[in-house]
Parts: sequence; C-alpha cells; structure tokens
Amino acid sequence: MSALSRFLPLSALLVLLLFPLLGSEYYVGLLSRIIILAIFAMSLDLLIGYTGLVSFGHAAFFGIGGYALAIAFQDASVIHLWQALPLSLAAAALAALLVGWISIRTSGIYFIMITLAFAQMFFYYFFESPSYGGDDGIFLFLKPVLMIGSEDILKLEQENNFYYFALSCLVAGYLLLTMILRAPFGKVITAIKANEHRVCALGYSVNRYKLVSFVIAGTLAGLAGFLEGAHSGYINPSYMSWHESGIAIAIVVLGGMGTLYGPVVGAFIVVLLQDFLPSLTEHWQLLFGSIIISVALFLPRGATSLLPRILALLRREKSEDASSEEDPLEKTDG
Amino acid sequence: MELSFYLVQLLNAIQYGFLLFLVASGLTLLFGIMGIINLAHGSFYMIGAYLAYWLTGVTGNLWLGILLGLPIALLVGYLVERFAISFLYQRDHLYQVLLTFAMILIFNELQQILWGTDVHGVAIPEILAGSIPLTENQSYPIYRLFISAVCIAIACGMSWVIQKTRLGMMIRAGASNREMVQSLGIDVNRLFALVFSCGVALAAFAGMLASPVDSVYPGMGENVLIISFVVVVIGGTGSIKGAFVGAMLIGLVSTFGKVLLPEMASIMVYALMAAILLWRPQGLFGRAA
Amino acid sequence: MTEKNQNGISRRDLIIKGAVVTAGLAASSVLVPARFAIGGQAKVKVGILLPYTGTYAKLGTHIRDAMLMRFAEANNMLGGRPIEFVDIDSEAKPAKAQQLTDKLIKKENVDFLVGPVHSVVGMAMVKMARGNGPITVIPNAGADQLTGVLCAPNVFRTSFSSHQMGYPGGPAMLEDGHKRVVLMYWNYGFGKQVAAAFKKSFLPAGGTIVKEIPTPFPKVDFQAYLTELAALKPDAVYTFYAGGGAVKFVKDFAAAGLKKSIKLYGAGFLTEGLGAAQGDAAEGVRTILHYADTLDNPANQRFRAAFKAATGASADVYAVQGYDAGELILRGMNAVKGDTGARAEMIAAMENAVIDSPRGQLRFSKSHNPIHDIYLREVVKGENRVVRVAAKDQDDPATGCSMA
Amino acid sequence: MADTILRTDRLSKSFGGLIATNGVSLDFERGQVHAIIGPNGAGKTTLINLLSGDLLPNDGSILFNGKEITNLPPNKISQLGIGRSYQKTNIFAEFSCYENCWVAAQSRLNSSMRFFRPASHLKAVRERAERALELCGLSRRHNSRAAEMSYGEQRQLEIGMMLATEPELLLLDEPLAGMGSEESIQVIELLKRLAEEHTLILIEHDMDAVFSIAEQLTVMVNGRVLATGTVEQIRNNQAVQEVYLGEDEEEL
Repeated sequence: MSALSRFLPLSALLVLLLFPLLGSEYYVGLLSRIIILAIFAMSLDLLIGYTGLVSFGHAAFFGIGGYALAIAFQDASVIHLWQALPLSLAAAALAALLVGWISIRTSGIYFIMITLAFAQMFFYYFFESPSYGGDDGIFLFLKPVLMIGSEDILKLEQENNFYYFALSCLVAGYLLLTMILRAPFGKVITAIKANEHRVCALGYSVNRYKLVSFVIAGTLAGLAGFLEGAHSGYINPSYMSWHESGIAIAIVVLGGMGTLYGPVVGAFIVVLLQDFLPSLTEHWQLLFGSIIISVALFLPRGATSLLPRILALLRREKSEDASSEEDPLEKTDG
Repeated sequence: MELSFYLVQLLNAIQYGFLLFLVASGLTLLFGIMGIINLAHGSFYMIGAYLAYWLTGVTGNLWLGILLGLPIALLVGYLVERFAISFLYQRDHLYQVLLTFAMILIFNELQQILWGTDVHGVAIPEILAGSIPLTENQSYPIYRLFISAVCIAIACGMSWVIQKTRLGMMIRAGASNREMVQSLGIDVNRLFALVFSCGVALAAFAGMLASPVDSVYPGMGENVLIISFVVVVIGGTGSIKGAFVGAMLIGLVSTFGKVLLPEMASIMVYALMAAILLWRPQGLFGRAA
Repeated sequence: MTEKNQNGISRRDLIIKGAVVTAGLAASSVLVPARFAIGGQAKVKVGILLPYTGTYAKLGTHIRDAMLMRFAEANNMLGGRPIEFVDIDSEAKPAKAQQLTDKLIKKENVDFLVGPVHSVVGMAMVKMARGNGPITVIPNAGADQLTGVLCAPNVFRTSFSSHQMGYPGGPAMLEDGHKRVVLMYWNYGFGKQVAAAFKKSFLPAGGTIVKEIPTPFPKVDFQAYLTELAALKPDAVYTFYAGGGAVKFVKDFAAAGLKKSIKLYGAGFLTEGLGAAQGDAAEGVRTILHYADTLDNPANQRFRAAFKAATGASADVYAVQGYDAGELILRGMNAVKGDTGARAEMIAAMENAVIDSPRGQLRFSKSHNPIHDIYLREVVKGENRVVRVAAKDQDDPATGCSMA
Repeated sequence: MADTILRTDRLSKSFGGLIATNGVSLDFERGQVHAIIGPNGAGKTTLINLLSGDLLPNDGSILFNGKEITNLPPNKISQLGIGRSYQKTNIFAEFSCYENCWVAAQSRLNSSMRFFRPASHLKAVRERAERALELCGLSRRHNSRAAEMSYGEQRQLEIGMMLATEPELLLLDEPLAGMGSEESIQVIELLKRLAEEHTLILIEHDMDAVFSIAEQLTVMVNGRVLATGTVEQIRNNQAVQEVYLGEDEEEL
C-alpha cells in the first residue's frame, strides 16, 4: 500500500511530464488550465481540509493575483517574471492578511459568510471601479519573461513551455504544503480542525495559526491567479465571483479534501466534466449539479477516497486466493 | 434636495427592508433551527415567482395563483428535505454549502425546461392597482404598501408562533439543544421536515408576492440570495428579530447609499456586514458561540 | 497594439493552421495555399459559442435558430460544401470564455466562429481569434472595443456597437423637444459606453444632462433612483436596461407615476421582445434600435413568417442579427466557392457585402461593424412601431482600430 | 501562612439570570491536592472553567503565583503553567494516541510557527510527549487511533495531554467520570503519582477516591462555598453533613 501510494503520484507526474510530447496543443492548453485550477483548489484545501476553515470567498485572492499582474504591467513593454510574480504573491498575501485578520474572529456560518462578503467587496470594487477596466477587465498582450542576459529562458508564449512552468508551480506548491503540514505548524492546524477548543486549552493562540494558514492559502491562490492572468492574457472581475468560489469548493470536495492530491484530481474531474457534459445535452448543468449532490451525499471524502477501497478490494481477492490472514484494512473501516 | 425627498427615500428604504425580511426570514429559520445553510434559498424565491406567473396565467388571478402555488412550494421543500438535506444534519456546513450550491444549478435548469428562457411579468390585481400621490410628480403604488402590510403580518405571525405556540416551543428548544428535543419525545425528523418545507414556502411566497413588482426571469434568485444572507448574518442566525432589524438596516444603508454615495452603493452593504461582525462576531442578536 | 499581439503568435501556429496572417489584405492572396485538393466536399466547420443557460439564454437560442434557418434556406451548403456545426454553451461566463474559445479554435479547428452574446465573453473570444484565427462573426456582443481596439480583418459584427445604441439617441430626443435629460444606465462596460455615446451627440447639439445615474449591474432595485429622478424633474430620461432589468424598470417607472411628467427613452433593449411582460407600463416608451418588429419591408415580413414557422417563437432583433450572421458567412463562402483557404478574397467579399436584411440595408464599415439605419420606435398597443428613422446609415467611429 | 499558588477573590459568573458561581474566594496551596465537591449544579465545573479561562467571570479576580490572570484567554493561562482536563472527553479523535500528546507537548515550543523542518525531528517535543504517554500509562497504545481506544484509555489520554504541557497546576474535571472500577483504580494511582510533583485541583463525585487522595476539600452548594478546609475539618462540619447526608446521600 505505501509502496503503491508513493508510486501513484510519481507515475501521475511522469504522465503529466510526457503529455506535451503526445497531446495536441489544445489539450496541452486545457491541461495548463487544469493545473492552474489544481493549485487554486489545493490552496483552498489547506483551509477547508486541514485548518477547518470553510472559506466561501477564496476566488478573491485568485483574482487579486491576476489583477496585480494585469494592473502593474498592462502598459509595460516587457514583463519581468522576477518582478511580476512576487508582486502578485505579495498582493494576494496582503489581501489575505487583511481579510483573514477580520474573518478568523468569527466561526461557522459567520466565517463562511464574512469571507463571501469580502470577496463580493473585491468583486464589486473591480466591477464598478472605473480605474481597472470595470467589468471589461484588463488585457495583457505579453507573457512574463525571465531574462538571462538578453535571452528569455522561459519563452512562455509557447504553450508547451507555459505548461511546464505551470506544472513546476504545481509541484512546488505541493511540496511546500507537504513540508508545512509535516512541520510543527502543520500539526497545529490539523489539530485545530479536529478540536479547536482543545488546541486553545493546550496553550496555542489558535487565531494566529488560523490567520497564517489563511495567508498561506491566499498567497497560493494568488499564484494560481497570476498563472491564469499570464496564460490567458485577460483578467476580469468574473474570476472573483462567488460562483468561482463555489466551484472551488466543489473541486476540493469532489477530489477529496484533507489530502493534497485530492484537489488536483478534483480539478481534472470538474474541468473534464464541464468539457464533456455539454456535448450530451443542452441542460448539462442538471447532470453536473446531480453529480456534485451525489458526491456531497454519498462520497464525502471525494473521488480519491475510492482508491484505497479499490486497492483493498484487489488485495482481498489476492489474499483470498492465498487463503489469508486478517485484512488490516478491515479494522480501520470500522 | 428637500425634506420630502428624504422622506420618500425613507419609505423606499423601509419597503425594501420589508421585502428583504420576507426572503431572509425563511433563511434564518432554517439556519437557526436546523443549522442548515441553504444557498438554494434564492432558487426557491425564483420558483415562487415562476409559480405565480404560471398559475396566475392559468387561473387569471394572482390570489388563486398564490393559493395553488403554496402547496406546491411546500411539497418541493418536503422532497428536497427528505431526499437531500436530511442526510446532512450531522455533517459539516461545508457539505450543506456544496449541496445547496449544486441545487442552484439544478433548479436553474429545471426552471428553463419548465418555463423557458423568456422574461415575464405578472399583472397587479385590479383592487390594488392604483397608487397614492406622494410628491407633485411621484406617486406610490398601493401594491407596494400591501406588500409591506403582509410583511408586518408575517413578522408578527412568526414571532407569535415562536413565542407562544407548542410548535414554537419545540422550535426554540431544537435551536438551542437538539438532544433535549429528542429526549422530550418529539420526532425531530418530522419537525425538521416541517420547518424546512415552511422555510421553502416562505421563500417561494416572497417570490410570488414580489412577482408583480419584480419581473420574472431566469437567474432572478441569485439577485436576492446573497443579500438575504447578509441580512441573516447581520441580525444573527436564527433570530427573527435579528432578521427584521438586519433587513431594515440593509434597506436603509442600501437606499441611502445609492443616493448619497452612489459609487460605493454595492460595496456598502458588505462593508456594513464586515463591520458588524468585527464588532459582534455572532451578529446583532445571535447567541454567542 | 496589433504589433504587440503578433509577439504572441509563434511560427508554428501559422504552419499548423495553414492560414495566413492578413496583415495587408492585398498582398496576401499570393500566399493562399491550394488546400482543397480533395475537392469541394470537405465539410465546413462552423463553431457556435452562445449562451443557452442563464440570463442570456433566450438571446443565444434565437440567434442560433435564426442562423441555422438561414443556412437551411441555402440547403445547408456553404459555397458548395456541407456544414458541420460545433455548438457550445458559453453560459455567458467570462471566466470560461478562454477555455471554450480555445476548444473551438484549437481542438475543433473551426473555419467560422459565431458568437457571443455577452460583451466580456466577446473580448476574450476576439482576443484569441483575431489575426490568424477563424473568420469570426459576432451576432450580438456590443462592446465598442470588438470592432475598435480589438478589430481585425477576420472579425465581423452583424449586431451593433454600444456607440450605435447611444449616439443616435441625442438628436432624436432633441428633435422631440427634450432638452433637460437624465441619463440612467446599468453601471457596467456596455452601459457606460452607451451613456458616453449619447452625451457625445446630445451635449454639442445643445442638450443638458441634468444628472447621470449609473445603477449597479445587474441589480433591479430602482426605487431609490426613481425617487431621485422624480426630484430632479427633467424633461425626459435616456436609459440603458435589458432583460429582467428592463421589465422591472419600465414597470416601476410607470408605477411611480412618472410617465405623466417625464418621457422615457432608451436603447432598444428597454422594450425589445418584452411587450408581454411589461404590458401597459411600456405604452408610449420611445427607444432607438436598428430594428423594429413592424418594419415594413418584404425581407422582414418573409423573415418573421419563416422564423415563426421554424421555431414557434416571434422573431426579435437578436434573431435578425443571427440571420444576418448566417447570410454574411454565406456571402463569404459563395464568393470563394467554398475555398476557405482563399481567406483574403473571402474577407473582401464579406467586407463589401450589402445585405438586404430584415432590418433594412446592412453594410459594413472598414472596421467590420454594421452600418445601418437606426429607428426611433414607440410602443403602441404592445408593439414597437417605427416613429421615424433616427439616424440614416449610422456608422461607428471604430476608436483605436488600425483598419479604419 | 502556606505558599498560595492560586487565589480567587469574590469570583462570580452568571448566565442570564442564573448565578452559577457566586462570590467564590478560595486559596489553593502549592503542592496540595484540593478537591471540590458538591451536588450537581453546584457550580464546580463553572469554577474550573473560570480558572482555565474557558469562561470569563462577571466579577472578582484570579491570581496565579501572585499574578493577575482574571481575563486572560485559555491559551495564555495554559502557557503560564495551568493545565486542565475535561469532564467530557476532549481529545483529537482522529489522531493517534502519540500524536495527541505530541500536539500538546509541542505547545511548549517558543513558537510552533515553524514551517520547514518535519515536526518529528524535534527531539525535545518527542521526549516530552513520550514521557507524558508513559506517565498516563498509555505507552503501549502509542500508535492507536484515539477514537478506537476504550473510554477509560481516552480518559487517561485526556490527562496525558495535559501532562505533556508540563503544567505546574492541574485542573481535573471529574477524571473518573464514567469509568469502571478497574479503570478507576488505575487513574487514582496515576493521580497519586502526579500529586507528588504537582498541585492538583480536582472535581470528583467518587467520594472514596476524593478521600483517598485529597488533602484539602471545598464544598460548593448553589454556586457558593459552603465550607473549605482539611479533609478532617470537612468531615466534621455540621453544615456539610446536612447538605450531603440530608439531600444527596447517594452521592456519597
């Protein structure tokens, strides 16, 4: 099992690495979008799945990451990655700090709603403010470059290069979160999700940990927004709408919250469903909604929770052949 | 601007507040009693409006339309509770958010399949069709006053039910302590199914009542959804009084915001909510967690 | 700006597409590759990106149905080649526009791209299609930029620009004798552009804007603004609202008793196709639009009858725009006899097309925006009846367009 | 005058109209086991909650080692060296036994805002967690998921977590609640061991247990202190006998 669970992500990564050699440009672009969404969903999972904070306004930080890029560089003749990326991250982090500082004092439905309220404020600010393009949004006609001497070593305007850039961001984000979760900080936030009151009684100032978690998640969402802005060259307020926050929650839960690969799988599922279902019927949202509802009702740990069960089934067949000892997984099920 | 201008705006604000209360009261009921976050509340509002449009068309009379529509709304609520919501009482709010979010998608499609994509209007019934002159060139439709009156009646009715009746006693007990209600020998399942159906019916009723002054169009529920959540959260979930005060506050802030600070009008209600939660994290009349 | 965009296009794209960047139209015909050796029977792919869910669903359906009707009238042949449709629901969601456009262009390799309804979706779409993408026909989205800064040889519009929804309103109202006017509109891109265009003609001709009242989009709580309007006591008000907002506005306006003292004008969407929902409240409201149901020309009568027969619904301006989009594509394909490789000739043919549309004569400007008459209409007995032509051959300034 | 570790002065708390704790003034001495007894609803748990910061008093003050802690939040109070266990088992059910103690032990790091090194590399924390596990007698359940352990073991873990924070003063809210006699004996032994090095404030209904370990006793009735003193003094107190023997005999 542990050998397999190590093997699976690596082989998935290998497939992703080799994909551009086989797939057409369209699918490479589609995959880049999925990866961007995966980073976004992963950041939300840090809140929902690990810290126990159900944020319903996470799209705001995604949008801010994109807007920071677009606003600062809309008239620039060159976009240096080393300027643009830190700027986007900083903007998202700052926004998350501000929103988080106020929001984490509340809990339950109030937290859900106050994060929504902040996202709506950002949405309307960009939607109605005359300075940043209003609902028309902002175009970017250039891709960020990373110059070594006079040579751009990234060449992001090529779909394949962008894809690898996004993929490395995903891997970096994944590793970063894995590390954080293993570190003392990670232990504390998972404990907060399990039993906030007890964590406080043990002497932790819970709100500080929640806030830091919120800021990390917001920053990572900003990274995803930055990538989206750079990829599509077009950013507009609809990226911040509450629908997008809702879809992000759906991605996390569909894939499986509380695991880092869950949101990645979820991003694949949701994008591919949205790509495929409309070809079945004009009323495809009926199907899409039904799928989400079924998952919420019957598969609360998401699609990835099926994997251990399938593996267990396979094993059982094997072990029955060998007329076996007790199945170790049997116990944990009860 | 003269004083009369501000008085008329005050009237607008209060009237808007009443409408908001009508929608938000069902929402706060569901949350306060059942602990359910219902994002599909706006969809039920929309369903109400479409039912009113449809049944008024069939019967030729809004009152008959509402009378026939209400049982349908109750039934919809009952089915939704039995087949979806009832599975989620023990779960995290997250799943309620997700499930009811998906329901928005489903109800939007159903609306489109059943009633098409056109924009519709519902005529105001003859007896209430007139209007009362307010200023030299503006008058106030009687039907809007009628809506306000109905809202007051509902507010009074709800607080009477909750304060004075046995059902209200169960509801109050259920809100504070679910186990206790169960130990009193009350069938919580039935109580919750009833409450949810009533919540849905209230939202639908708001949609029906508002249909002659609003227009009936796809996606109309989403325009009221977020704002009614703001109302509920400001007032404190589960508090009818809170919903009323919250609705009035939002009515005032949004109406006078539009007049005095038009650039900030959309942001202001959310800023108000953030400020109130910063001051009182459980809302104005909410119980401290 | 065009030059900037070229940076984003790699050599490889050009080779894959077998298409030509039509920087200079005249020179390009030399480069046309002889692509259709197989003969004329390969299918022409028409990608459709329109909303079939959400607020704009009706617009999307009418546009599509009317366009398909036009193709059907031509036996579903374009320049001798059969048509294959790739129809995608845009949901009118800007956040998904890139992905869906990408799908049509890169995956489906469509020859023609028709859509969308929503202006912001349109911007995302046109940004990707302009230059070496498929021939694009916009059947509704009205943002000025689409045939302004974003204009491109391969992008056409059969609907209108925001400018054309505001500019003719000024003189029309002055001619009706309204000098003190309040502007009210949904505060978003399109609304703002309509208002700006209105002021451009109204102010120099001697009109006074008493106040501009932008209201939040897409909200429909107008009561506070109507009270403000009443207190301002203008001669008339010029508005931009559409769909549910338009129904609500017209009804609220009437219910507040304002019709007696303030004349209501607006861009045509205020009353277009909404007669049943608005009822008596709309009587007497005057709007400007490039179409009216009651237009008395043979093309219109034939079209309305055919649309009713084909779909069961009454035609409206959106259907007309879709019908003309079909017509425009037919003109282009017939001119090159189905050789989509002959891009320059096709574009030239489309650019020079003079269409006998249900709306009257339709031509195209250098920036590929429609040039058509704008009518002043008044609602009488639930019908939008033409009062007079408000602007003959209304053009668009195509601000920022390098082709104009 | 003995060495006072914790002092409350006219401490009061009411919920709505109900006064749960009414002007409680008590001194707790260092190194002693001080039990608080009284009938249900006497306000014992409320008192503990006030001491641990879970509730804020309406009136009065609390001094810990001479320092005012009245309005401090629970985490600050814990950091000062007051640990508490709960009446209702309050553990991280999905964590292993060891991880429960780990999180508790880690709270004594200067800061747990550490993002880069795996937590398992922190030697000091590991040792503290293991010591706590050993003290509460759960070493052999090291890797068991807390939710799967028996009720008695969960109660032991509850105490273990408190110990992992290495407190000076322990607040124990009915540590024996719901335990079988076998398990009770184990926990009483544990409490006795703890008493050697810590100050204990204990709420307990099991009078045999109370009399076997407590040195000081306080009796509360209706939110007030009825009597306080050594075990002997309380045994002989007339008022206590009336309350206890008269009304709540079964409790004894």
